[in-house]
Order: sequence, then structure tokens, then C-alpha cells
Amino acid sequence: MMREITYTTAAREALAEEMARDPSIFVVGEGIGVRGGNFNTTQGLYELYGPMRLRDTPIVERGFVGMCTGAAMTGSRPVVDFMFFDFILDSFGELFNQTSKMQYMSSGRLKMPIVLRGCIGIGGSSATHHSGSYYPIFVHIPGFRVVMPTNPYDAKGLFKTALRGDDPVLFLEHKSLLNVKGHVPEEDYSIPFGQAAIVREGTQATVVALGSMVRLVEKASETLANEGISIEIIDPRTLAPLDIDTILQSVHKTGRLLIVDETFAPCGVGSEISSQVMEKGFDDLDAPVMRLNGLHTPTPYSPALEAAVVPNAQTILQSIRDLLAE
Amino acid sequence: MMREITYTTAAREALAEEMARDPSIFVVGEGIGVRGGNFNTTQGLYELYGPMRLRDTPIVERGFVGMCTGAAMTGSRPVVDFMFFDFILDSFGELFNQTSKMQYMSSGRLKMPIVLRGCIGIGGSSATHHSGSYYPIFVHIPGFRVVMPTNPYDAKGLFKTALRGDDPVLFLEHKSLLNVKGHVPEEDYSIPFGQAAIVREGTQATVVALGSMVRLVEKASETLANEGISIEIIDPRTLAPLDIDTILQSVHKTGRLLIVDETFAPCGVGSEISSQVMEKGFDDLDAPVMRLNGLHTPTPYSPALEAAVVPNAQTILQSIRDLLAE
Amino acid sequence: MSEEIAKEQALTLWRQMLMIRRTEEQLAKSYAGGMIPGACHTYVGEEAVATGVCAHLRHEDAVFSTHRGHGHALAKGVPPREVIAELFGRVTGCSRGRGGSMHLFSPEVGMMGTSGIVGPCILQATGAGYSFKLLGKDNVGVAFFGDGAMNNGAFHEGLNLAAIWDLPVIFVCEDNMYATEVPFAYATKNQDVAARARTYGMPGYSLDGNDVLAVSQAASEAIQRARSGGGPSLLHCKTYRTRPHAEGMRDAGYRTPQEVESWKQRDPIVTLKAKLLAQNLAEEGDFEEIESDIKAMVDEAAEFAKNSPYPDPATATEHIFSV
Amino acid sequence: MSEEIAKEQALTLWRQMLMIRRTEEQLAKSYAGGMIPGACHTYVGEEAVATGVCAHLRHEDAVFSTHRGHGHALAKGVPPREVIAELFGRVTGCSRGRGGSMHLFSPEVGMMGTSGIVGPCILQATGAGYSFKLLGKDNVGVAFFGDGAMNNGAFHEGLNLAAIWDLPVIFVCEDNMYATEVPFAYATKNQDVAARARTYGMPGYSLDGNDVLAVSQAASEAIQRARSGGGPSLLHCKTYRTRPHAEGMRDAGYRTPQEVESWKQRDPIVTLKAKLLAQNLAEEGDFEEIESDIKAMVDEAAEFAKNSPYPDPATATEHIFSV
Ligand SMILES: Cc1ncc(C[n+]2csc(CCOP(=O)(O)OP(=O)(O)O)c2C)c(N)n1
Ligand SMILES: Cc1ncc(C[n+]2csc(CCOP(=O)(O)OP(=O)(O)O)c2C)c(N)n1
Ligand SMILES: [Mg+2]
Ligand SMILES: [Mg+2]
Repeated sequence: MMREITYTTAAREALAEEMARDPSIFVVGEGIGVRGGNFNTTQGLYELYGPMRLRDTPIVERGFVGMCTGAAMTGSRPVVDFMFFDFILDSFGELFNQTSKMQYMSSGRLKMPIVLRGCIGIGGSSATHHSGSYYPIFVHIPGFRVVMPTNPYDAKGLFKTALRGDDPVLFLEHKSLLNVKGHVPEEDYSIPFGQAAIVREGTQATVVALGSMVRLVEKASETLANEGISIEIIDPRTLAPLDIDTILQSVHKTGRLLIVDETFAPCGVGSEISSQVMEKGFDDLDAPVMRLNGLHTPTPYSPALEAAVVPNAQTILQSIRDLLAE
Repeated sequence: MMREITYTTAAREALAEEMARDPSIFVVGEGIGVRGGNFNTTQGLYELYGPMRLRDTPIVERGFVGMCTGAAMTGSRPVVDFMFFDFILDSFGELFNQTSKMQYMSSGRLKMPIVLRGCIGIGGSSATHHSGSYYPIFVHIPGFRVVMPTNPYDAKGLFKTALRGDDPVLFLEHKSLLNVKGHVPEEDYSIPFGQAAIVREGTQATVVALGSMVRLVEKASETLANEGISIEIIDPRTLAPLDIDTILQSVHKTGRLLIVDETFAPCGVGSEISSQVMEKGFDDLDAPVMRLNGLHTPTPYSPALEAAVVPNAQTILQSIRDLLAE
Repeated sequence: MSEEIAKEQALTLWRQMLMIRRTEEQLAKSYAGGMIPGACHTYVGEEAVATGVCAHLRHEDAVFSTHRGHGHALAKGVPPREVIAELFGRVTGCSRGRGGSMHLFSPEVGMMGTSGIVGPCILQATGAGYSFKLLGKDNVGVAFFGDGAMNNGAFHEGLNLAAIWDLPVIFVCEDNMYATEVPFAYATKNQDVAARARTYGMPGYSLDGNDVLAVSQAASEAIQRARSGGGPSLLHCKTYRTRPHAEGMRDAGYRTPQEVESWKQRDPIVTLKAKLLAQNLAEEGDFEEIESDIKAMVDEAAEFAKNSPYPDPATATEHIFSV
Repeated sequence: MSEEIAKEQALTLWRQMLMIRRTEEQLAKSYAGGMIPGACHTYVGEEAVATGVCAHLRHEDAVFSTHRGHGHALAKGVPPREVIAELFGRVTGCSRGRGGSMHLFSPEVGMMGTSGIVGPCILQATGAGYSFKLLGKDNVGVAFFGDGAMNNGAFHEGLNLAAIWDLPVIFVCEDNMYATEVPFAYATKNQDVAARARTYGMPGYSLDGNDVLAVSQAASEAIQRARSGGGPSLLHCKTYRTRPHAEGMRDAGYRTPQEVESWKQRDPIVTLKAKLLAQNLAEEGDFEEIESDIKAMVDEAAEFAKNSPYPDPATATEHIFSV
């Protein structure tokens, strides 16, 4: 029987295995050395690879992203561990104007093998500086791969692809998933970017669920299944590239689509999917594509307010029912 | 007869008049003092208001945005003049995590009257560090007003509203519009945010045109008018808030919608408009909403390549024809 | 200064430090008891810094702080009940439950916010200084920040701007030797922070951050200079946190128990008391009275917080914009 | 050093400076003639800096530069024809027409890019140093940047990282007294840049940036130290641009004609020639020969550029990703 390990362990295994294979990989971040990472992302690796490859940094997000951009241009393969992904914002200029553009500006003569990882998402009263998601912004920018695994198997397989490629990759780990366990084979494997997973097959409506929403939508679908309603669930797994074909095929079958996303609606991934389905699958639609997003607000701290700003079992269920009633 | 002045002059008049009225307004930027601004945005004002109110800065975009955020919290009303809007990226952490969140986090007890202005857009071989647009990113983030005037009248009226309000406003000036002349009344006026302009009335299709695309779409519509095809053109003028009602009303009439936008499609303003029209105007649609965007790439320098990455008269015309043929 | 005034001032400082200490201890207890849903970084051991600086501030002066900001909020005049209620996520908290530990706002008393992001407070305090200078007020902006912020670009850009424009800003570096578990000595080759100030062209003070009288003395001088147009200063306060980086975190592997113990010996509250007793400036009874006052205040505050309602979920999107 | 070697080395430096100068003059002429569609910031007057530093670099060493980067690219080994063609927007340019003046790439010779954004080159050079150290190579990363970058957070963060990890990086500050029109003396209270380096814990050199021999001497020492594990250095090179900030821009109001004239008297190319003649290390004929060589080279380069094709519009979206 296949062993079960946590999401974090699975991602760490991918990192450890690739670091063993490729001595040009190194990790930077605050507390990723001896401490093993605030979220245990590098536990045990310092002992194996020492300070040059597990590099504790001062609190200089712009500085180490710029530094790693230069490192990636000169033969090494940096992994930036932001801890909370929110801290990426101070390095945004480096990422957008430098990291994402170097391959293009050099006509492909430079590569940019850099992985930027960190925890995203609302929960646990982490409040507004420790709960952002940001992926729509990076999907908008040309030059980034945006990866968002939702289970241990995908976490390991997608991290491997990230570490073996030559492009800048954002690897986003939702806080609520870190301790989730799942089957992960012992053998080496990787998952290509741009392949969505059909998490559940169904016939009456398609729900694209992002990140932590996958599990909530799965629960809602079980409830509906008990009522005889059949929902298909798609987890895109990577947002750039986006596997729109799998979504279109599903909509061709079901005629109805809802996108459930914890983060903001305006210019979000849901709007992108919706407009692509409009453009390429209009005739398949029996109802307008709908979006269910978190509210468009900074994240409040109090549990009472925090719960009100994200989609939950009830609002998901209601949205699916509304979609079916259209 | 009403006088004609340039876009830049109109915006500068708004700034000059408001600075005369309100001594708490000050401007920061590189070369906005004696020099009068790289794009003449502050010409003549230093002589009137001196160095405390026309503040030349070192090259510290993060620094002066953070500083102005603190200034706005303590009774003054900063205007940040980025020259090229691309330079805003180094201050992204301050803007997203601080400027946009202060009013919310303080439960409305702090205000954030700050205007962030700069030139956007591709053209003149300005290449990839001097040609960004960025507005979809700021539309995505809660807490910003995003304003993009396309003629002198709107530039003055919207800038006035920006300077009189208490919210963070991005004021985006497309390079290609700076020297465009237009009628601007001598009397004081302002234009509220969230009111689109119907630039041209028509019946067969609606085109929402953003920024510099308005003039190109106008030309295309004239060509089509000669063929007896009637196009309605909408300029949203402010992207946040977005006047979706005016768009929906137009689509109700025409049944067809194209969004023309110089910048990137994925998670862009076009996708947001498309998905809102899907949600709220599905039954009005005789054809799928279409988008025409610049290509998803860093901006190349060579005129030969640069011309290939933005919508032009020909691609706009073709897109409208395609939409009508659907 | 007469002995009476010296005594009164010293006891006021002692009271303030104790108020912070007891509030923090209450928060630690409440955290352990599951009353605090989010993070909680205490200021235990560092009370002399906020106390010594804020003793010279008015409500109209603007303080900007960090993730370790309870002490700054309390010293600036936010009542313990509002801090505790905020950490409990209640609507009676100073940020109405929106913020928690890392987003404490009370503009009414010049507490312009703590921050979950390292760095911005330095720039915002600079901006407050700009405002005050522009508007012709004699107020000051104050930034409290850790040694961890020292190497961040915000430090460089903020100090330079304040220096070249002679802004009324006080930069207070609370050097507790670690950024989480990363030693300042690892992150910074040259740890003479006060010398750095001078390379920006502003006075730098190197202070024992556990000596509230020393901090107060230097702060008084720097603040007075700033108010009268003399420009910014940097106070480098060497101090120590005796609790873990945050409540609930392990506190081993990066520092020795001996080191922690040695700093406990230099506790700012204990040492000031000992000094006042030794100098016959105060008696045991003075301290006992303060202790019981503060205990009553903090107990009441915790009770108040516990009994306060949560915010109404329907208000979750209010105040994003001004209108 | 024998006289022969000294002569040869000096003439090589002189040739390199002249090659940069003549290429820049060609670009200025081409700009005026409408051949350059985008911006063009020349390096005229500052040639000694790039020349003195790059004299000690190999192709495997990595240079990162700024908006004023033609001189760095040329000194690092990018042929004039590729620089001129790039500014003309041709496919034969070093960036294949994608970049123009502010995005010159030639990884083949270690020219890792000029940048339209002030600051990043400092961090990227630090990263190159990190790579070389990690991979066990004895190469160095070099950042060229203006006085305008000095106050930027990238400077602070980059220098600190290089210092604490002893990375093989050379930071070259080209202080030409102005950032566009803003004087360095306005932007920075304390203009002793070399002293700043020492607060980060690295050696700082204060140099006459118009004296190529002085720059070369210091660079040689710093680069050798970096190669052998001795960590980073900062070179503060005081120099001057004698043309406007960018071609086509006005050049008045912020500096006097007298100031410009006085710096022209200190032209690095003129002064080195005079020195070599005075010391009898070279004769007029040596210089004439070089002059005519360089003229031929630059003329040919401009001709090549003019006759080169534009890139194919169909390739506009190639190379965004590696695959
Ligand atoms: C920009 C940013 N990066 C990382 C963090 C995570 N973080 C929170 S506290 C902390 C250490 C701060 O150290 P210091 O400034 O010395 O303050 P102290 O906790 O010692 O009071 C870190 C790295 C953060 N809050 N902000
Ligand atoms: C981040 C950023 N802000 C602003 C600019 C606009 N800009 C281009 S060059 C320049 C001045 C640079 O001065 P300096 O660094 O001294 O270099 P110099 O031009 O004198 O060689 C400025 C402000 C920019 N390129 N990047
Ligand atoms: Mg610390
Ligand atoms: Mg300069």
C-alpha cells in the first residue's frame, strides 16, 4: 500500500531529492537554515547541505529576490522560501521588471530557473499582512509559471517540475493544506504544468475550485450527490499555464460552470476562466458562468469577520444551487 | 468658444488650482521641482510653492511612497509623481500592504488622501522598463481608485476629484495622449468616479475601449460607419469603480461587446468586464463577448516588434468585423 | 530637578513599564488559554524603550510600530482594555477587531498602527515628520523597529530622506539581538547602529535599552531637537526579549538558557526599582501601591475584553474607502 | 613592471576608452539623425571607469549595468556593431532588437544586462557572486551604478548581503554628481561613499574616476581579493558626464557651462594621452594609429547596423519562457 505523508513533507521530499541530484540548487529565506523553516519546509536539510545551500537571510525580500535573480542568470538554481507569501510584495519590482523579463530580453540566451514559494490564504486570524493570495497578479504578468497544488501528491510532483525547469515558478501552498495527508509514491515522478485534474466526475454542472476551495467544493458535491445532483470538479493545479481545454470539455458536457476562489474577484482567475469559456465555449453554455469569490476587502482579524469574507460550505452550496436554477 | 489645451496642461491646471486652494497638498517625485517634471506635470509650480510642496526626491520609490503614506495619515495630501508609472513597482509592498489597507484597518478613523500618477503605455520604443500599464493589478487590489482619462476635459475633471477625495487614487496618463488637445472650460468642474462616457452612440455592437485605444476605436468606427455599420463606443474613464451599468445598458441595445485594451489579457480588465456581462447580461448577448488585447509579452524595443504587440487600426477593425459575424 | 519631581517621574516610568509587563503577562496567559485566535508577540523585557521614549510624546505626535507593538500602543496611551479586546478579536478593541496584535490603531492618541510587515513604520514615521513640517506643527513622528529592520531598504531610504530634509522624526531601533532566531551579528557585519546614523548625517545614540532613565534622557533630547527644527535622530537601544519570539513558539536552539537568564537579571523593571530603593528615592510601599493599581486595571481590562461582543459580520467590508 | 608592458597596458586602456568615446559619438550623431527610435544615454566623459574595471575581467565574470550602460557593454567585450545595431532596433543587435540602449545583453561575454530601472544591477551582481561561490568558481560579479542608486534600498540590501557572506562582488559607484538633474549633494547629506562601504564591513575606495590608471589599480586589487575569497569591495569613482542626461534632452538650469567646461579639461582620454606623452611612454604616432583603427571600426559598425534587417514581427513573443 502506498504510504501517506503530509503536504509539507511531500514538498520537502521533492526539494531534498532534487538538491541531492543537483548541487546548483540552493534555498534562501528567513529561518530556513538550522531552524528548518517557519513551516518546516526545509527541516533536516541544513544538516545535509550546510549554509551555502540553506541560506538564512536578513529581512530583505527585495534584496534576496534580486540576488537570486542574478544567481539564476549565472548558473545556479535558487529557491526562495518566503514563509508567508505576503512578504513577496517588497520584491515585486525585481520580479516583474527583472526576473520575468530576462529570458525575453536576452532572446533566450539567459535562463531563469528560480522557484518562489510561500504560504498563502486566509485562516487562523492571520489578518491582513499574513493572508494574501496574489496569484491573479502573477497570472497577469507574462513570464511566470503559477503553481498551486492542493494535495500531497500534486505538491511533490509539481515541485519536481518546478525545480527541473528553467522558468520562474511561483509555488503556492495554502496554509490550510500543509498538514493534510495523502498518498505519495516512493518512486520518482513529476507532474507537467498545464494539466488540470478532474477531482470528481459529474454531469450537471462544472465547478472549478482553486486551492483550498477544492476540499470545500468536494464536500458540497457530496451533499448534492445525496440529492441526486451530479457535479464535476476541476482543480486546475497550475494557473499559468492554465488548462482551459479540460474546463471547456467539461462545460461541453455539463453546460454550466462555477468558479470558486478564495481571493478577490476583480481581474481574478475566475474572470479569466469565465471570459475564456465565453470566447471558446459560448454555445455550450446553458447558463451564465458564475464566480464565487472572497469579498473584496483586506482580511480582518476577528474570527467573526474573517469567516464572513471567504466562501464557505454554505455559500458554495448556495452558489451551485443558483447555477443549477439558472 | 471654449479654449483648447493639452492633456498635460489640463491635468496641471487641476493640480495648480487645488494646490492654491489647499495648502496641505504637496507633490513628490524625481525632477518635479525646479525642473517642472520630466513630462512637464509640475511646470511653473515650484516658483509658486517652493521646495516643501514641490519636493524633488532621491531615487527611492519605495521610500517616498511609504513616506507619503505616513504623510497622508497625518494631515497632508501627497501627490506622488512617478514620471514613468513603471517605477511604481518598487513601492508595491507599501501600496498593497499599507496604503490600501490603512482606512480599513483603522475602521475608517484614518483617511488616505494620496494620488499616485504617472505615464503608462507602449510606444516610441520605450522598451520594457518604460511602457507598462499595470491597472488590472490595482483593480484587483481592494482599496484603490483607478482613473484613466483619455482626453484633456476628463484629465482635469477627474484629477480634481482625485485631489479632493480621501482615498488612494491611481491617475494614469497614457504617453500617446499627453500632447493631445481638447476643449476645457475655464470654470471649475469635476467629474465623479464611476461614470463611463459614451464616446459614440451606435446600435450594432458595443466596444469598450481603454486608454489610448479610445482614439483607435473611434477611427475604426468611422470606417465602419461609412459601410453603414453602427458602433457604440464606451470609455469607462475610471476602472475602479467600474461603471458596469452603462456597459450593460449598451449591450442590452447592441447584443454584442468587444473590449479593446493595450495591456495583457489574462486577469485583465477585459476579462473582468466580460465576466460581469456574462453574469448580469447573459440574455442580452447575441454573441460571445470578445477581447482584443496587446500580446502577453514584455515590451520589445525595436519598432518592428513593438508594433506587433499592441492592437492597431487593422486588428481592431478585424475584431469588430469578427464580432459582428458571430 | 528637585528630588520630589525626580521621584515622581521615575515612579511614573516604573508604573508605565509595569502596566506593559502585566498586560503582556495577561496576554500570554490568555493566549495559552485559547482566548487569542491569532499571533501574539510580547514585549516582555523591552518595556524600558517604549516607556522612555513615549514619556516625552503628546497625543498629536505620531507613533508607528511593528509586529511587537503592544508596548508601544500601551505607552502611547491606548488603554490595556482596548489592546486586550483587540487581541481577543472583539469590537471594543482599538482596531474594532479588524487588526489583532499586528494591526493596533488608535489615531486618537497618535498610535498610527503596528504592522505585520517589517520596515514600513520607518517610512511612515518619516512621512509624519514631513506632514508636521509642511503644516507648521511642532509634532514628531516616531518609528519603533527591531534590529531585523536595520538591513532592510526601508531603513536606508527612510533615514536618508529624514536626514536630507531635516524632518522631525525619531528612529528607535530596538536591538534585542535576534530577528526571530537569526542573530543580528549574523545579519549585519558592523553592528554599530549609531555609527550608521552618522553616515546619514544624523545624530546616533547608543543606549542601554533596559535603562529607562537613559532612554528617557536621550529621547527627551532628541525629541526636543526635532520639535525645534533640528532634524531627526536615531536611538539604538540594546535590549532583550525574555519570552519566545511569539507565544506558542519554541524558544530553543538559537540562544542559551544562560543568556536568557543573564538578561532577566537586567530586567528593566527590577533594576529601576532597585535603583530607586538604593537611592532612597522610593519605598517598597510606593511600588506595592502601583502593583495593586495595575493589577486591578489589567484584571478589569481582561474581564472587559472577555465580555465584549465580536464585530458584526455584516460590517466586514466597511471602511475600505472613505465614502 | 617593464616600461614596454606599462606602455602596452596604458595604450590598451587608452584604445578602449577611445573606442567607447567614438562609439558614443556615433550614437549621438545617429540619434540626431533619427536612427535611434528610443532613448540614448551616453557615457561620454566617464570612459575611464568601465575601462579601468573591465580590464581585469574575463568573459566568465558577470557585469550588470544601468541605463547608462553602453560603455560597460563595450568594455566587457560586446562589439560596437552589436551595440549600435541594438540601438537601431536591428536583429543583429546584442539583444536581437528586443532591448535597445537600456537592455543590452550579451551573456556570451559576461554582459548580463543593462537596465532601465535604477538599482537592480546591485542585487544581481551580488547574486552572481553567490553563484560563483556556490559553484566553486573564481569569477566575480560586478555592478556599475550611478550616484542616484546610492540612496536606494537596493544599495543597502545588496552591499550588506555581499558583506556578510563574503561574496566575490565589486560595486562600482559612478558618481557623476547628478541623477538626471538632481545633485548628489542634495540627495545625500554625507557624500563619503567609501565610508559607507566600511559601515557594511567592506573596503571602500575613493577614486578619481577620470584617471583610468587609478581605477584600474584599485579594481585590480579588489578583483583579485574577491577571486581569492576575500569578499566584496566598493569603488567610489568621481567622474562627470559631459553630454546631457540623455540625447535630445536640454542640458541647462542645473549645472553651469563653467562646470561642464572644467570637467572637459579633465577628460580621461585627453589626460591619459598627455601623461603618456609627458612621460615619454608613447608618441603621437601611437595614438594616431589607434585613432584610425577605431574610426574604421566604428564606421564599419554604424554601416553594419544601418544595413541590418529589423527583427521579424512574428517572433515578438518568442523566448518569454525557456520552452
Ligand atoms: C517583510 C517581512 N518579512 C518577514 C517577516 C516575518 N517576520 C516577522 S517578525 C520577524 C523578525 C523581526 O525581527 P526584529 O525586527 O529584530 O524584531 P523582533 O521580533 O526581534 O522584535 C520576521 C522575519 C515580516 N513580518 N515582514
Ligand atoms: C527606479 C527608477 N526610478 C527612476 C528612474 C528614472 N531615471 C532614469 S536615469 C535617472 C537618474 C539616474 O542617476 P544616476 O544613478 O546618478 O545615473 P546617471 O544617469 O547619473 O549615470 C532616473 C531618476 C529609473 N530609471 N528607475
Ligand atoms: Mg530583534
Ligand atoms: Mg549620476
